[in-house]
Amino acid sequence: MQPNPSFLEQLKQGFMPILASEHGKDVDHFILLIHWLMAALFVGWFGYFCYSLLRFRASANPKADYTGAKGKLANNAEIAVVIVEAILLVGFAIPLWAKAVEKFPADKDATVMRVIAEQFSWQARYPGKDGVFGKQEMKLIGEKNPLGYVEADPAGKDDVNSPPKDIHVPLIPIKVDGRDTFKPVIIHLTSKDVIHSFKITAMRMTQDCIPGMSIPVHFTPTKVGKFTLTCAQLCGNGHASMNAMFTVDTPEEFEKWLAEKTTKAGGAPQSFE
Amino acid sequence: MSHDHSHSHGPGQACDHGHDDHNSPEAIQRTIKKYLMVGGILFGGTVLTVAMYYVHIPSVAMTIAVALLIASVKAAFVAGVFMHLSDERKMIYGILLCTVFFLIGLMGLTIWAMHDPPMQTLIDGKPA
Amino acid sequence: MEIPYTVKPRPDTGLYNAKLGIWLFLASEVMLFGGLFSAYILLRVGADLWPHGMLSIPIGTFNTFVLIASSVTVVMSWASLKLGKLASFKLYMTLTIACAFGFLGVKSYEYYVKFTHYDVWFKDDATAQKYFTAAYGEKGEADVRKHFVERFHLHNTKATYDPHEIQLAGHIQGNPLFASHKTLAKAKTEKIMFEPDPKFGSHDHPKAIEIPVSDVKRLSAYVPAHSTYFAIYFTITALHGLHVLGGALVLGYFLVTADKWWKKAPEQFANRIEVGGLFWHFVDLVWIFLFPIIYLL
Amino acid sequence: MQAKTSTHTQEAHSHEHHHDPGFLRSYVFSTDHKVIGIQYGFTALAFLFFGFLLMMCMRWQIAKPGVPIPVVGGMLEAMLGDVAKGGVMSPDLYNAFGAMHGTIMVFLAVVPLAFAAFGNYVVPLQIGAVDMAFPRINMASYQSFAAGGVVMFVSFFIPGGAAQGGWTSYSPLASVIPTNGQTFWLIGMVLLITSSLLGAVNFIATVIQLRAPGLTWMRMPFFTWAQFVTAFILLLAFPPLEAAGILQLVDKVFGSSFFLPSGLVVSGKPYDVSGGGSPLLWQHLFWFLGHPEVYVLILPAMGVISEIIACNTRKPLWGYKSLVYSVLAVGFISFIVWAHHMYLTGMGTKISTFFQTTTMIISIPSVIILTCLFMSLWGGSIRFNTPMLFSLAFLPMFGIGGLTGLPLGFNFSDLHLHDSYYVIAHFHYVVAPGTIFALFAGIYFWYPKMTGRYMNETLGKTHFWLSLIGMNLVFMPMFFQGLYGMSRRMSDGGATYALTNPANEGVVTALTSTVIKLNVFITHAAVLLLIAQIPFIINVFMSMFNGKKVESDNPWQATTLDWQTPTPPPHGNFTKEIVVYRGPYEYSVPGHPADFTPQNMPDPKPAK
Ligand code: HEA
Ligand code: HEA
Ligand code: CUA
Ligand SMILES: [Cu+2]
Repeated sequence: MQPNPSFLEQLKQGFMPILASEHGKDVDHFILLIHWLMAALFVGWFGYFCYSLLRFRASANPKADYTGAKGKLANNAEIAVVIVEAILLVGFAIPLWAKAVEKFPADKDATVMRVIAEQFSWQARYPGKDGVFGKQEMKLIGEKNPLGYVEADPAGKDDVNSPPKDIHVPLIPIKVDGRDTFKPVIIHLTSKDVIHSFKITAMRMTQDCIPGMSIPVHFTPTKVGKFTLTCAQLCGNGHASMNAMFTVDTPEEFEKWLAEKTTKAGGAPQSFE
Repeated sequence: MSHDHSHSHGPGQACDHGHDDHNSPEAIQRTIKKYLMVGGILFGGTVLTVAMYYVHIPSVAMTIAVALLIASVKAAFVAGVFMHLSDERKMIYGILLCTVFFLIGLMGLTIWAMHDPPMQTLIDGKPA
Repeated sequence: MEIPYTVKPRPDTGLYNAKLGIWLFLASEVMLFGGLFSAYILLRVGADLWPHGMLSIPIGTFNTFVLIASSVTVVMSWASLKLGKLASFKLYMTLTIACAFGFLGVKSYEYYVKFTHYDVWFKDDATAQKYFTAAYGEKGEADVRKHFVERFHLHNTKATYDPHEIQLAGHIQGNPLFASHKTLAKAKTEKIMFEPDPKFGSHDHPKAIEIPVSDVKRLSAYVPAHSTYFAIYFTITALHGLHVLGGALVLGYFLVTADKWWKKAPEQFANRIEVGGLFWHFVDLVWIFLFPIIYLL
Repeated sequence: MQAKTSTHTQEAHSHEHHHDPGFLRSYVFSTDHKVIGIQYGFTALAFLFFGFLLMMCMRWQIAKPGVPIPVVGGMLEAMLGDVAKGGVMSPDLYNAFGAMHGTIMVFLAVVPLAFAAFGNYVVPLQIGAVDMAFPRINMASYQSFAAGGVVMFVSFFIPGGAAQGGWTSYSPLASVIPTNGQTFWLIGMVLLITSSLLGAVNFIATVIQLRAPGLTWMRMPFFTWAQFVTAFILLLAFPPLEAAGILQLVDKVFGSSFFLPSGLVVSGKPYDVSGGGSPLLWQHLFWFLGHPEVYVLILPAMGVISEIIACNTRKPLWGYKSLVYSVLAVGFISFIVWAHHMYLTGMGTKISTFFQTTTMIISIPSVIILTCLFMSLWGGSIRFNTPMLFSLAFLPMFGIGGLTGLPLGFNFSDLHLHDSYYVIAHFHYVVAPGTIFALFAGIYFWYPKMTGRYMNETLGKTHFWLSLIGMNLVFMPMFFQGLYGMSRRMSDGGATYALTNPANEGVVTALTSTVIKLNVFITHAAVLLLIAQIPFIINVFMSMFNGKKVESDNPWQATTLDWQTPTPPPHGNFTKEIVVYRGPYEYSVPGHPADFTPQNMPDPKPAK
C-alpha cells in the first residue's frame, strides 16, 4: 500500500502532487511566486483592515473625519500591484507558456504518440518502428477498429494501439547541450465524441481533447512511476471514472510492454477490448 | 459607457436645444426629397450587387470586399438618413460606438483565436 | 406623478425616453445578429465544403426591393404625420405593412421549395455511380459531378471533394415535406421514387428513378439538418422573419389605432411612429447584409 | 405635459388618480418599480435557497459516494424516479443538479436579486424618479423571468431530468445527451436573457433620462453607477449568448450541426448528423457573455456595500471618482478577456498573451475599487450593525476570491489549476461570501425602507457570524484540494482517483486520504452554513410583523435620495419636489449641523 502523506507533509510540498516533469518545476515555481504576491497583499491589507476597524470603531472615534485618509499609501500599493503583475506576465507567464506549449521538439528527438479520448476511456496509439502513423479516417471507426485506421495504409502496419486506459511512455535519458535530461514526449490529442480533458497532475499538464481537432502537447517526464491520467472536462455521466493509468517505464520495460502488445496483435493495428 | 457631463445644469435650469427647426414643415418637405433619393440609391445598390454576381469578378477576396462594401454603403444610408443618425445626439453615438467596438472584438478575437496555432484540424486523421 | 420626457426630449440629452430605449434595444440587436454573423463567418471559414448557388437570386432580389420599398414608405408615413397629413400617413403605413407581408409570403414560398427538395447520399461510391448514370446517362454524370464541385465552392476556388460524399439532388414523388432517412426508416418505407433535378444548364427533368431505401446512407430535405449552410440560412432568416412579423404587427397596431391616438396625443403618436420606424429600418438593415452574404457570396 | 425639468415631482401626485387598483393589479401585474423589485427579490431568494438545497444533495454525494441521502433521498426517488434509485444520487442526477445549481445561482438567483430586485427598488429612488422609464416593459421583464424560472424548474421533472451539461453547456456534450433537459434549459435561457435585456434597456434609459434636476453624473450614488454599468454589460454581452442558445436549440431540435464537427463517433457509432460545425464556437459565444456575467454578479454587490460603508463610517467614500472610473473601466474591459476560460482548448502564444494581458489589466480597476473601499474606513466612525458587518466581511472575502483569480489568469499556472477545485474555490469566494454577503447586507439595510421595520439585530448577528465561519470552512479547503489536483464535477468526489480505491495501488499521484477527508469536512461545514440561514429566514418573515418600527423615514441617517422619501415609499415615490444640491456621500461635513447632509437639502446654515 502506498504511504499516505500526512496533512503536514503535504503542506510542506505546497499541497501539490508529486512532480514528474521538467516544465512542472517552472509551473510550481510560478504558482509559488504568485501566491507570495497574494499573501503579501492579503496580509498587508488585512492587517490594515483589522487595525482600522479597531481604531475607528464608533465608540473609540465618535466623530468621523470628513477627509479621511491622506497620503500616497494606497496609490503606491496600487502601482506596486501593477508592476508585479506586469513582471509576472512578461517575465514568466508568456515566455514559459511559449516554451511549454509552442516550442515543440523535433519528432525524431521525441517519443511521439496519439491519445484518443472517448466516453469514458483513453487509448493511445504508437507509430511503431517506422515512426509514421497510418492513415486514419473518423468514419471508419467501428467496433473492430476503434480508432478508425485505414487497413490498407502500409504506414499503419506496424502501429500499435494500447489497451484502453493503459498508457505507457519510456523514460529515456538523453543529453541536450551537455545537460542530462530525458527524451520529451509529444502527444497528439483528440476525441471521438465530446470534449474531454487530458490531465496528468504529476506532469502539470492539462489539455482539452476536442473532437474534430488534433491538438499536440509535449512534456518531458523525469521520473518512472504510475501516474493518474484524469479527465478534467465534464463529459457525461461517466466523467468521474474516466481514468487511465499513465505509466512512465524504464526503456527496457517499455520495450517489453510494447513488444507484448505487438506480438499479441500479430503486427497489425489491434485493440484490446 | 457614455457619460457627458452636464455639470452646468444647476437645479431647475432647463435649456431647450431648439429641437424644433428640424421638425418644421419646410424642413420635413426637404427631407422627404432626401428620403426618396436614398430609396433610389438603395435600389441602385441592390441592382449593382446582383449585377456583380453575374459579372464574375476573378478574385474571391475582391468579390467579398465589393459585396460588403456596397452593403455597407447601403447600410450607412439607411442608418444615416432613414434612421436620422446623421444628426442624432452624442449619447446615441456613444452607445453605438461601444456596441460596434465590442462587436468587432467578438468577431475579430474569435476568428483570431481559431487561427492561432498549435491547434490543428484533423483532416483524414493527419494533423496538418 | 407622470414619468417625464415621454413626449418632449430631455434638454441635456436631447432625447425622449422611447427613442433612447429603442436605440439601446437596437444596440443589443446589433450584438445578437453580430453573434450570428460571427458564427456564420467562423463556420464558413472552417468548412471543408460550403454549398453555393442554392438560393434563387431573382426571388431574393425581388424581396430585397420589397423590403427597401417598405423602408421608404415607413419613413414617408412618419413625415406625413409630421406634416399633419393623417390620410397619407395611413396610406404609407398600409403600404409598409403590405410590403412586410409580401416579404413574408415570398419567404414562405422559398422555404416551402426547400422543404420539398432533397439530397440523397448513397451507401457507397459504386451505388452512387449507378444512380447518377441512371439519371443523367454515362456522359451526363461527369457533368453533374463537375457542377457539384462548383456548387460547393466560391467561384474559382480549387475544389477538393470526396467522391463518397457526392449526392443526388431532386424531388421525391408526391412532394412530401421534411422526409429524411430517419423518417423513412421509422415508416418502414422500402423504396422511394426520386425525380432528379435537371442537369446544369438544362430544363429537362430526367425520368424518375426508383431507389431502394437500403441503398441510401442519408437523405435530407434542404432543412437545417442538411448542412451547416442550410442551418445558418434558416436560423438567421427565420429570426429576421420573426423581426419582420413583430414589426409588422406593431406597425399594424399603430395603423388601426391611428385615429384615436391622433386625437389624443398627436406628438406622442408621431414619436411612436418614429420609434417603430427605427426598428423597421433596422430590420431592413440586417437584410441588406444578409442578402449578399447568404444569396450571393 | 410640459417638458419642465422638474415634472416628476408633482406635489399633488395625489390620491385622486389613485383609485384602489385591486390585488392583482397591485401585487401580481403591477407596474410599480418597487413592487416589481420585491417580486424579483422573493422569487430570487426562493431560487437561491433552492440552489443551495441542490448543492446540499451534491455535497452529500461528494462526501459519501453511493450512500443514500438521509431525509431527502426517499423524496428524490419518489419525485424523480430511477435517477435517484434507493435514495442514492446517480451520476446523471449529480450532473443535472450541478448544471442547475450553477444556472440557478447565476441566472435565477444572483442576477435577479442583485440587479433586478435591488436595482428596481433602489435605483429610481436614488435618482429621484417616480418610476422606471418604461413601467410596462419592466413588468414584462419580470414575467419573462418568471416564465424562464418555471421552465427551468419544470425541467427537473421531465423524463431524463434537467440539463446535464454543466452550466456552461459545452457542445457536443450538451447536444449529444439524448434527454430533453438541455432543450428546456435553452428555452429557459432564452426567456431569462430576454428578461435581462428588457431590464437593461429600462435601467439605462431610466438613469440617463429620469435623474432629478441637479443630479449630475458625478453626484450619482455609486450603487446607481454600478447598476448602470451592469445594465450595459447585460445589454451588450447577453445577445451573443442568446444567439448561441438559439443555435444550440436548432442543433438540438432540428438536428443541425452548428457545434458538431464532422466525424463524431458516439458510443461506438457514427453520429448521424451533417457535421461541419465547431465546438469551440459555442465556447467563444458562451464566454463572451460568461466573463462579463461575472462582473454582473459582482458590480451590484460592490454598489450595495459602498452605500452601506459610506453610511456606517459616517464619512464620504474615499476616491469616489476613482471608483466611478474603475467601474466604467471594468465594464468596458470585461468584454475582451473571455478566453481566459479557454486557455487549455489549444491556444497559441499570441492569442493567449492577448487574453492574459487583458485579464491582468482588468484586475487593476478591481484592485482600485477594493483599495478605495478599504481606505474609506480610515478616519470613520464605524457602526457595527448587521448590514455593516456583512459589508465589511465582503472586503477580505472578495479579496481572497479576486486574488486567487490571478493564478488562474496566467495561463502557465492555469495549466495545473484549470478545472480543479481551485477554480471552484476562487469563484465561490467572490460569489458566495462576496456577492451573497453583499446581498444579505443590502437586505438588512433597505428592509426598513421597504417595510418600515428593522430586522432583528440579534438574529442578524447570529446569521452573520455563523455564515462567515461556514463559508470559510466550506470554501477554503477547496483551494488545497484543487492544488492537489482534484477535478471539479466529480460525481463521486474523486473517489475513483483516490488511494482508497484499491485499483490505485502504487499510483503516485492518486488523491491522498487527506484530500478525500476534506470532502467530508466541507460537507459538514455546508450543513453548518445551511443551519446559519435559519435565523435569517425567521428574521425576514418575523420582522415584517413585529420588527422594531423605524423612528423616522431615514432610519440610518443616510444622505442619498432613496432615504428622503416616506417609509415605505408610496406609489410615485416622492411627496415633495426633489432637487439635488451636492454629491452623494456628504457625511460629517465640517460646519454642518448634523453628521449627514442629504443630497436634496439646500445649503444648511452652518452650525455655530
Ligand atoms: C463574481 C464573480 C467573479 C469575479 C469578480 C471574478 C474575478 C476574476 N476572475 Fe474569475 N471566475 C468566476 C467568477 C468571478 N471571477 C467564475 C464563476 C469562474 C468559473 C466559471 C466556470 O468555469 O464554471 C471563474 C473562473 C476564472 C478563470 C478560469 C479558470 C479556469 O477555468 O481555469 C480565470 C482565469 O483567468 C479567472 C480569473 C479572474 C480574475 C483575474 C479576476 C479578477 O477580476 C479579480 C480582481 C480582483 C483582485 C485582484 C482582488 C484585489 C484585492 C486586493 C488587492 C485587496 C486584497 C485584500 C485583502 C484580501 C484583505 N476566473
Ligand atoms: C452565484 C453563484 C453561486 C453561488 C452563490 C453558489 C453557492 C454555493 N455553491 Fe456553487 N457553483 C456555482 C455558482 C454558485 N454557487 C457554479 C456556476 C458552479 C459550477 C457548476 C458547474 O460545474 O457547471 C458551482 C459549483 C459548485 C460546486 C462544485 C460542484 C462540482 O464541481 O461537482 C460546489 C461544491 O461544493 C458548490 C458549492 C456551493 C455552496 C456550498 C454554496 C453556498 O455558498 C450556498 C450558500 C447559499 C446561501 C447562503 C443561500 C441562502 C439563502 C437563503 C437562506 C434564502 C432565504 C429565503 C427567503 C428569505 C425567502 N458549488
Ligand atoms: Cu471525459 Cu470527463
Ligand atoms: Cu472570467
